[in-house]
Amino acid sequence: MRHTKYLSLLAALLVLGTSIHAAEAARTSVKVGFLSTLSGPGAGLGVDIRDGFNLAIKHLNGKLGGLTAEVLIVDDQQKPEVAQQATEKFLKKDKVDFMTGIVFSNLMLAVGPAVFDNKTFYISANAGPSQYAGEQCNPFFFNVAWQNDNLHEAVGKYVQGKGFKNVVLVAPNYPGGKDAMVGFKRFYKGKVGEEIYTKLGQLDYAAELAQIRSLKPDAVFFFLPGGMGINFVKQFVAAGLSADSQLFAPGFSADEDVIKAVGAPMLGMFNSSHWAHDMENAENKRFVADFQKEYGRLPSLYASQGYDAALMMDAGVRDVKGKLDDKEALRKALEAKHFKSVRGEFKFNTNHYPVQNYYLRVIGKDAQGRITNKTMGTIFTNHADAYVAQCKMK
Amino acid sequence: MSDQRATLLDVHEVSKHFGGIYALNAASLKVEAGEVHALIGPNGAGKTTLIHVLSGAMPADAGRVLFAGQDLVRRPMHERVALGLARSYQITNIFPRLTVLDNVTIAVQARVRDWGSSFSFWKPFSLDSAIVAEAHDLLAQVSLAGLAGRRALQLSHGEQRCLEVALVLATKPKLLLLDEPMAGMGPDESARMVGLIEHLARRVTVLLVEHDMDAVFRLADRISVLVGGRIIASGDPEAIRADADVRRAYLGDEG
Amino acid sequence: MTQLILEQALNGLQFGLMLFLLAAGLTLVFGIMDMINLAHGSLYMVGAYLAAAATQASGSFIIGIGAAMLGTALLGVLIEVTLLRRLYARNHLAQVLATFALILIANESVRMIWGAQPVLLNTPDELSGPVSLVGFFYPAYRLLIIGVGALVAALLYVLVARTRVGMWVRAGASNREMTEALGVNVRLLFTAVLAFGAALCALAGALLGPLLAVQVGMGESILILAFVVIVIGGIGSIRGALVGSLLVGLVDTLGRAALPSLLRTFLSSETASSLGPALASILIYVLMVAVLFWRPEGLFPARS
Amino acid sequence: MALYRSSPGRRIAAGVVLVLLVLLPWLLEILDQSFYVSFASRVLIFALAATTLNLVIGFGGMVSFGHAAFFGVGAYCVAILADSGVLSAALAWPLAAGVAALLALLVGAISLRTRGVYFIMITLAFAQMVFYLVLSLKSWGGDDGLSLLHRSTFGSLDLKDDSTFYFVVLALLTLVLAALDRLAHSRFGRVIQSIRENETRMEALGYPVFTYKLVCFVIGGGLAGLAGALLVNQSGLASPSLLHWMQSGTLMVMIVIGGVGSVFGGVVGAVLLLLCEEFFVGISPHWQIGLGLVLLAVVLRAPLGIAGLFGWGRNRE
Repeated sequence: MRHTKYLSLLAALLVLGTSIHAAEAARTSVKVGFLSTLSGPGAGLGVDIRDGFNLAIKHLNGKLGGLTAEVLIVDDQQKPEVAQQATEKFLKKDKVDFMTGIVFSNLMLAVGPAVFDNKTFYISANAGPSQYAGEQCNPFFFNVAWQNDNLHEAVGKYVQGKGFKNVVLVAPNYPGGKDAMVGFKRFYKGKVGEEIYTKLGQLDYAAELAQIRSLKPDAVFFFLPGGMGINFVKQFVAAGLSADSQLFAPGFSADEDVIKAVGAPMLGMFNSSHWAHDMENAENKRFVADFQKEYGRLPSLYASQGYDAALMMDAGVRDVKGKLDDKEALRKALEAKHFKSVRGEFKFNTNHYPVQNYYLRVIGKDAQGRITNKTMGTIFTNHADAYVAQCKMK
Repeated sequence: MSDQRATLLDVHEVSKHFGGIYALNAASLKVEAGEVHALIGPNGAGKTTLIHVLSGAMPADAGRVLFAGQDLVRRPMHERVALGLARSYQITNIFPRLTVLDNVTIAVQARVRDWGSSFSFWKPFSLDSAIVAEAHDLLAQVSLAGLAGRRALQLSHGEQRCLEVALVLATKPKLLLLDEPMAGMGPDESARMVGLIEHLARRVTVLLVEHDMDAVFRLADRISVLVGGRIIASGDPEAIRADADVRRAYLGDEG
Repeated sequence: MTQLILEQALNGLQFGLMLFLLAAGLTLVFGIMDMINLAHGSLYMVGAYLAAAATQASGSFIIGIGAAMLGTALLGVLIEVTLLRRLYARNHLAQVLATFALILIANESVRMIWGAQPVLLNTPDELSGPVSLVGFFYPAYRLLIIGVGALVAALLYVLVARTRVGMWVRAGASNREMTEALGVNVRLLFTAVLAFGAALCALAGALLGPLLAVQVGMGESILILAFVVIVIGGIGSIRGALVGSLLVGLVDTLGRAALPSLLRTFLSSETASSLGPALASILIYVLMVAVLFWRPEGLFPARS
Repeated sequence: MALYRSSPGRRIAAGVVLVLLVLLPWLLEILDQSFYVSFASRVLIFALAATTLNLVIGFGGMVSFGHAAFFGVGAYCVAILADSGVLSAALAWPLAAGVAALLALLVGAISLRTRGVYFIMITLAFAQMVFYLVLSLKSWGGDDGLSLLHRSTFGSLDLKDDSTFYFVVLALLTLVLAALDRLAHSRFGRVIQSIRENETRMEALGYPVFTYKLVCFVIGGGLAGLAGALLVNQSGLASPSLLHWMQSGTLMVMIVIGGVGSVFGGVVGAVLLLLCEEFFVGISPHWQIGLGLVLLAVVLRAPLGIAGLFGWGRNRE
């Protein structure tokens, strides 16, 4: 039968094609599996993390801790099953030393178990689910950005302090969205008009906006990363709601990617972040300047997180002198955090999440007339997440 | 002989309408066991509709159909076949892409009760030699014995009609509903079909719908005339030939 | 409360009319040629991309829409002449597969040309604000979409019901062989219908572009809804497509809006808001199965 | 298409391929490519799923556009059972197949009353309902899917071991293929193939056509559920995308590439498609254009054509 002939031919090809990769070099290189959302409405975030990460590698002359950096980049399409398959390949076929890049917490939770089982270090440059901060904390998981709740807690505190009385909350229905609501409410004690959960990836908010209109809140807090936030703000303004309700968001929904797409309607919006492009430290200045030179746009907080993730790996590998197979030593090195973050000082808590400051930013025009974020002040100093007590790190 | 005949099929005031148009309007008809009963009528008289209603392809709107004493009205097609009612189609209806033998074996297999159920998933069919033997026997009866290995679509039109008759016979019917078996045939093929029906008539009751009047008058023991959805006359060929209504309504039109 | 229902109904109307733009072409192609064209959704996607590109290049949304409609219509003709034409005589499985292949090709081509990230299409500045309706504000742009959708629906009705070409189309949908026998060039007619359907797809894509995101895969989810619409309405019937579209648009939007609040009375907010929209989506398919069960030819069957 | 008859040559070829597949894990180990053992399991599982669809479409002549529903439901069954602590494969897998078969019974009983394109659409509609139902249930993971933290257990077999799991999958696939081959030659198989060829004639011959089609549909659905149960064990995730209509389309693509109405069609198609995906994705991210073109060529150029294989596609009166 002809089909069977093809079958055996392909089997032979399979064998040939893969044997080429088989020759494993001695430890002169570090392999990083970079899995991120590079297509669809969440793509902007993944692209920023990737570009930040790549810029760091460039600053490090293509090396991590002195070893040649091999970065394998795969798009997870924001689909759990794609993420999971790609992860399996990273772990079993490519045998990567680090993984990073995932944007969305639901994907993080989907691939986490496999990564940890394989004793591979995951340096999260974004997703910071409460699960991995608390009971499910893991020696192989580090978050170099924040715990999901943190930026929302900061907005909650600010909104509380400003005396708003009736707030409607909008977030996507996924772990990160839930963390956002919980985080906001931890520091905002006033009335919550409604908690509106939208579908992750939703783009048309007509129904939600009609609902908000009928609730007549004095403020609306929304956490909708990437394209979702862009559409929400545009439609919010188009529906005429901005006259009655003040918009608040964490930095995720008010960073350079959203500002660039929405433009003037963003002016005057307050938001929170652990980093800002106008922070005064040498590392940050270099990062922001080179990022603009390289990619022709201002970096977002996502880009800063990607940049820091690479710096963190670099420091870890250097500390263990390239002996990546000594997992215990590498973990200690990573916990020690011997790198200078673009956000300034921070340290890791026992659950491998940062303890750091959170700032208030406002969107305005800068000296060159660009619409961009401006740091206004500090909301939290050395703030830890709320789950660390539940973490019994082995 | 005709005196002792029992009624095999009793069609009582059957109606069927499509939208407001009556294809059958209280049509009544009795077919007696053992006879060849021809159903004639002008185009659009409702002949094929009646065959559809009898075979179960269409439900009747009103009326009653008794077959061998059983009420057929609510029964699905396959149960009617099991009772012994089989039909052929105006347009040849066989399995064109199967072999001639497979055509007949699948038909023989339909009589599930004789050799066990068709819900047999494991046993290879090739072991069912009894079915194959009967299929060969049927092919011989319709003079297709030599063509068993051909695909049905390779047969001539006349051969295909014969194959269809073999399919129908395979179900061992008591009553055969033949819908224009001679349609589209040349004279030679028609003659062959007439011979075949004559041969069949010795064993099976036949209800024949046909336009070929020569064939009808040669084959039929009795004839019913369907006009405008009603049976306007029933009787032996001579009586029908003589019937004034029939001449006016139907034969007259033919000239 | 009434104001909320009114606003949601307007949203449903807006969604329904956009669905209609897609369903109209689909139902005619399906009705006349008995052809399942899964690539119809891809025409919608291509239309949106062309609109975004042309708007960006020319700076005018109107020009963008025009260029998109023209370009997509041409693409439709190209596909029809080179491929679809060879599929009319084939069975549905072949049609499903060939047009499924077209989806793959279209998605990848678009990804090659415009990249994997969504392309932004902004509403024209004049339309980016709200307008005041009786007692409340409604986005001007959505109102425009409703207007355009209603206008197209009316035009299409006149075209199909009153003109000679429309008569051919209706005849073709109810009995193709007969129409051919009457001397109508069905081949040409079908190319024209496909081009017209493609242009409507592009219009929908361009109009929805600013509300959604112009991205790869945007055609697939809406395509299935369009199929639901035409099966509910009756394949080949423009009137059916309109009624089906509005029905699906309203059921989907009102269900999406009302069910979560309804469910919230006895479920947690999080559960309710995930259950609600999904139930609304399920409702659409239940509607379709029910229609097929009781009226197998849809609400307004084109074939007698 | 005539009734299916497998030639001795085809059986020998299948035997040779089987031997090669049995040796594959060792071969991959020698080449230090053990990762591909798991990948091979995945390919064989999709081969199984496609084979069950081939039973429904290729043998039964029912163009179902909702087969993914049964596939996905099987996967979810195992994941849900595992979530509540039931890990035994002997319990979970037959249950998954059973639930899928039950769903197929329900869907089939309603859908098989329609014909042609309406059948395609109504099966699609049911699959979409299942898809949205699963999306809506946060306790089953919603759009994140439900992770399977532990593979099923099967007596003393260690299914966590990729090679062991591979052999279990291979054994099940072989079993199903052998059974399908027997079925194709059995009375039942002849009946459903003849129904595919000429449904009205089969009715007139006295076959309860509806029942036969339904039984065929249910067998196909149930076995698809088994394939789903295996897949969730391989991938560790029951994801809603398994239920999506694009998944139904992909399974159709597999059987058309491999051969509709042939016992090994599903296997050949799944292997070709997944191998191409695996390799061409590395060569060009835009390999799907190539896939689309190949698919078009198969549809348009296949000597008999898919229409040739199915006379029933356009029997509009």
